[in-house]
Amino acid sequence: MTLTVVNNATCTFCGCVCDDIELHADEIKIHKAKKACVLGTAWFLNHTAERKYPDALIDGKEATLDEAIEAAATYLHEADMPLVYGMSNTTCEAQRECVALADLLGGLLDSHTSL
Amino acid sequence: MPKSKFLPRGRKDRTAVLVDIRPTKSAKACDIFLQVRPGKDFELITILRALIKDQKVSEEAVAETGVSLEQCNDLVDRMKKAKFGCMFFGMGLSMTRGKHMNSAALLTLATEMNAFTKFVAMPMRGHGNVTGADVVMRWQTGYPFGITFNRGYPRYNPGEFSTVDVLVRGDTDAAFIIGADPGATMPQPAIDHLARIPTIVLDPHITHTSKLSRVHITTSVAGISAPGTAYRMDEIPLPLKPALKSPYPTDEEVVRRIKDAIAKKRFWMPEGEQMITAQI
Amino acid sequence: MLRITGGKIFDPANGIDGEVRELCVSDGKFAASVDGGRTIDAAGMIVFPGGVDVHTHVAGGAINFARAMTPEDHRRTQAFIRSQSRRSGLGGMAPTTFATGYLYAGMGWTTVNEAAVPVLSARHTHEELGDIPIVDKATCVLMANNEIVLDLLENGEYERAKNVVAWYIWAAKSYGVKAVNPGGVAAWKWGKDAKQLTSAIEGYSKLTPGDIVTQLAMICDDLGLPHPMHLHCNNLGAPGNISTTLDTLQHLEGHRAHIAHSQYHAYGGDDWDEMRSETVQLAEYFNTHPNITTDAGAVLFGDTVTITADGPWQHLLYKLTGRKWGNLDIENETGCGIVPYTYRPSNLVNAIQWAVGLELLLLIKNPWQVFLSTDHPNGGCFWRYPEIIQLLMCADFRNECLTKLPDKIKGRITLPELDREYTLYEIATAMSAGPARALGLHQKGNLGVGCDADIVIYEEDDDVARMFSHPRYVIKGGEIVIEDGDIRATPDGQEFIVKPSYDPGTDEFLQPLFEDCYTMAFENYPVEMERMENPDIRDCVPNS
Amino acid sequence: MSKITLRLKEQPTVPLEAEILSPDTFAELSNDEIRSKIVYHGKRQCRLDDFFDVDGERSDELELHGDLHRVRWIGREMSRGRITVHGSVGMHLGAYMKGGEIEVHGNASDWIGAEMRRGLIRVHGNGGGQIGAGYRGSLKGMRNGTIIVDGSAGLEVGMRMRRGTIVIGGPAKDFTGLQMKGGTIVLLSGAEIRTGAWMMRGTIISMKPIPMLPTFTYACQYTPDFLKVYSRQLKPLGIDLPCDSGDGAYELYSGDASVPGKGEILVRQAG
Repeated sequence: MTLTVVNNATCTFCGCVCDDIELHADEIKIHKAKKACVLGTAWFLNHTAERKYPDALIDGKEATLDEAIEAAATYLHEADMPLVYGMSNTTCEAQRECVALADLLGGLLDSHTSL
Repeated sequence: MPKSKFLPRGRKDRTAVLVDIRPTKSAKACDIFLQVRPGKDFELITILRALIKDQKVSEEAVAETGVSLEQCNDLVDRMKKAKFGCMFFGMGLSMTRGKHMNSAALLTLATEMNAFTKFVAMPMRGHGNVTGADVVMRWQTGYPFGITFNRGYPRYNPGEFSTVDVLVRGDTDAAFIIGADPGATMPQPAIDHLARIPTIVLDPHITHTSKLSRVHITTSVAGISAPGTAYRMDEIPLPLKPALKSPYPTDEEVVRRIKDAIAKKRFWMPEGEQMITAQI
Repeated sequence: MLRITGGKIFDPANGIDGEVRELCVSDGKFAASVDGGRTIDAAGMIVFPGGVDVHTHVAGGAINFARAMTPEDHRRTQAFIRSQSRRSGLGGMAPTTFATGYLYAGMGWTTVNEAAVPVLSARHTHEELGDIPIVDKATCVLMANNEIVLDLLENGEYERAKNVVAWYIWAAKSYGVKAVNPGGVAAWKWGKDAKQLTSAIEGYSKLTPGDIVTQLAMICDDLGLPHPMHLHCNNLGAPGNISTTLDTLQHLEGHRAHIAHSQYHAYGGDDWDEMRSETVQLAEYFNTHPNITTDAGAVLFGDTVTITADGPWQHLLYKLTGRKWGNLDIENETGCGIVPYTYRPSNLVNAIQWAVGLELLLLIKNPWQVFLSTDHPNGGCFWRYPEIIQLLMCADFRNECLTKLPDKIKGRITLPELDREYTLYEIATAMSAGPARALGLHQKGNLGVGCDADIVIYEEDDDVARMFSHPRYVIKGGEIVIEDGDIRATPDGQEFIVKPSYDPGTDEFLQPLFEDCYTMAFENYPVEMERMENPDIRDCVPNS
Repeated sequence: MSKITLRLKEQPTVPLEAEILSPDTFAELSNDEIRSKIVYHGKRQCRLDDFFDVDGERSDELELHGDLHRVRWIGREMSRGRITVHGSVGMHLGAYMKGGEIEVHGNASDWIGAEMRRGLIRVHGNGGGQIGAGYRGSLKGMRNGTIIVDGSAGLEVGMRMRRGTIVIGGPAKDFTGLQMKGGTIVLLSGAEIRTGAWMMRGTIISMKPIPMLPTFTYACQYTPDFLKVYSRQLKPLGIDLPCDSGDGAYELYSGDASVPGKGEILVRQAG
């Protein structure tokens, strides 16, 4: 089977964010991560494109994405002091949305930095 | 290490000094290893700050750090003679007793070294894109973390609005967790509070936090199956190039949809001034 | 669609000086006539084209670092409160992105030029600009300390340097070229500076700052960039730097240029004790060279934070103030220093700086050549521009301020001898039409048919500062964004960029050099077009 | 003028920001007006009487009852009058205070008297961290005034303080007197580590031995005359500061050499 190659891919495992990784992947998983360090290789090879988990869970039970989004929105909207936290393992685009969310909610906003 | 225009011999043109509480693999890769006693980093850096200014520090007092005055003097001498010095520091410094003051000590030392030569300092950030979170929060709110919007504009106070403190004190009544697993890393009282209140988790995996949450949504993995941008620890943004197609939506998409759903509900703040000049 | 009737129109681009005329707006642009839509009765009001800031620092790594350094200022400043549709923000010395848009629009400015973008952080700068609402944006990319460009100039490879500069502009999705302390920031990597235009730069055998000035100006002209080289001269802020500045201007050899924040470059005297204004000499140069423009970089008394790619100057300032200091290194492209600072009227040096900025605005005769700026945030915050307008329009007010300066200032400044007062027409030129033309943005600062309907309407008021701080209406692209002091709408602005043509072999030439000395992959370096929010590619007209 | 009494009737579930709990706000208000003042329960704007029973009006003397550990900013920027609290209070007690007195019969949290300018704050229980400190990024902490905490204190007591007096009865944690620029801190039960770190000026007096940073130098053993002034000033507040040479002497340390600073740490010798 031929693998697709992504050149100069970026590794977000640690803060170094190396951007010279050569990834060899099929539809499901990455088979090779050339130039990545031990940690980076493990990071790339451990993720797959499989549907391992349900789309969403509400109170531990499987739910649709739409239901989960509405439930999340309701909980956050009703809270007197909601908290938005984390944002390490995600993109800047998502981070911008998170700050916008905290701003809209009038809540707390914090990242890993404060730990 | 790369060879460069100004350092043509690469590694040979550089001096690497490691300061740690035990000899690690990195120690072998360095020219000099200084073994500091656990919990004495702040003292050692403060001594160095005094020594670069030719202030006297007693030999016995210095020795308590595990590093001798002679070693300190030698280090100061090398630092001053360097053409361009760079200090990297990690969580061994910033997460141990003294915390932000330990980092502040090193940053101050780097600043003060510029009276003699060129010096910079950089935190070795863990956790992928935590730098991006800092950068984004700064431009959108003016502050890097530890923020509240409860008065309708950003306010900042680490210790008051930082998550561990907020959770331990029980100061929040709903939590939205993304790209982190506090259920695995935070102190137990903080985790207990997360379990008490409605917690919502966005993550590519079912995490410890997911298990105590009311809502979990599975998302694609940044840089593997989700595109976007990440900031390197020196605040240089880099594009992400996913090699896989995820069956799950991206964080960005899900957060936006939650935001849009909330925007349809009643806005929480009563009409008032658009701009104020006296903040609390 | 919109009609504005009965207002006194000040439209220097079309020579209209206070005539009562009707303005019609359709599809965001001025039209000859319009059917239907809202009519604004502007009787008794003054109508200007929206302000254009030719030189400011509002987005990117440096200002974002300044934000992190000044939480104490964020706490004491204007706070914009969240509404259902509008983001919150904080003003002050280094405002947040959203507040930047609100504050500019709030005083009638609708276009801004972010004057210092390193290619490496261009992606970051554009992300921030995307979060500055209402105003349109342009950027200048830093070139005068880029080691690849400098090496080419050292080796006399002009053509290749021109291609590389063009490549960089497009890689950064930028609009123009900025030269900061040519050669000096590169030398700062060694803890050195470059103060003599004709001495070789530290680390180079023959390349001088003067060579960089001449050749970068020529490159900008040859590439036909709409905005000429944007130049921050060497030796900023130092007593006696007038000779460096005049020497620099001569090195332009007849090429177009915009000289940034001239105030910081017009000092005489050999040291701080002897420092004096040399604006008469500098203004004379501008008065006899109509192909160069400048902005004042005026200083206003009060707190601010200073940020500039001029690392050597910033370290000196830190040592002078003993306050906070931040310094950034942008690999082999440039660097940046950040120092909070308070300008005080009682401080002789600050008092001279204050006078010098105003003197330049008053001594340079043609308002099409000298523009309002504080080099935000360096000389003061942009939201204090109305104070400068008041100082320019009211000689009495100026004289009153002069009485608060130290006695020792006598004989060191020219300001007490100047009685010129700006007219509204001249203000409209210096805050809008002039900078728009210098930027090559012909659709801006112009109320003519077909131009962008960016308008600011003031209620006539004897209190000039009040009038200019609180426009009655601000209209951006035909949409009312400010009305009676309230923010009505926060549309996204456009970003102006250029794509100068370059030899397609430039990629191949650059890649190995790049891989030698950069820390990121060559392929990941240019900002992707799809990341740009509302880009507008403007034409280049190369010299044939 | 009678006093205004407020009793907490509803425990807030998240922090309650109540900077209006100040004599300056209430002095001219009727009971109805006081009841309708806005407090922030998390992000919700509520009436004061949603949380408190309010008796009295038009007074600059306030008496608060109840467990107020979630109530923040009590006495913020107050310039006159008196607040007495029977119970514990939350963060920022008396922050930016300009005058008057606050007395708490209970514990207080972080940032007691932060950046205060004048006035007296007395906490009979324990205090938190950053007492009399400067908020993040500020160049100066408290400018003047007095803060007395009978119990223990947290981190960074008196951080960047410029003038004024802080007395801590119980043990204080790390970084007491961090970057101090002036004023006096009296530690009746000593402190943990890094006391006086980076101090420029000012005096820290400890009645118990404390670990000393290596960048402090032992100067001499003596009983400074100025202690008599402090002693006289603190006596009416019930604090006994030994100042006669007969009571045993103090060891004087100076530092912090890393700044280099001219601060003083006096450590009382068991006499």
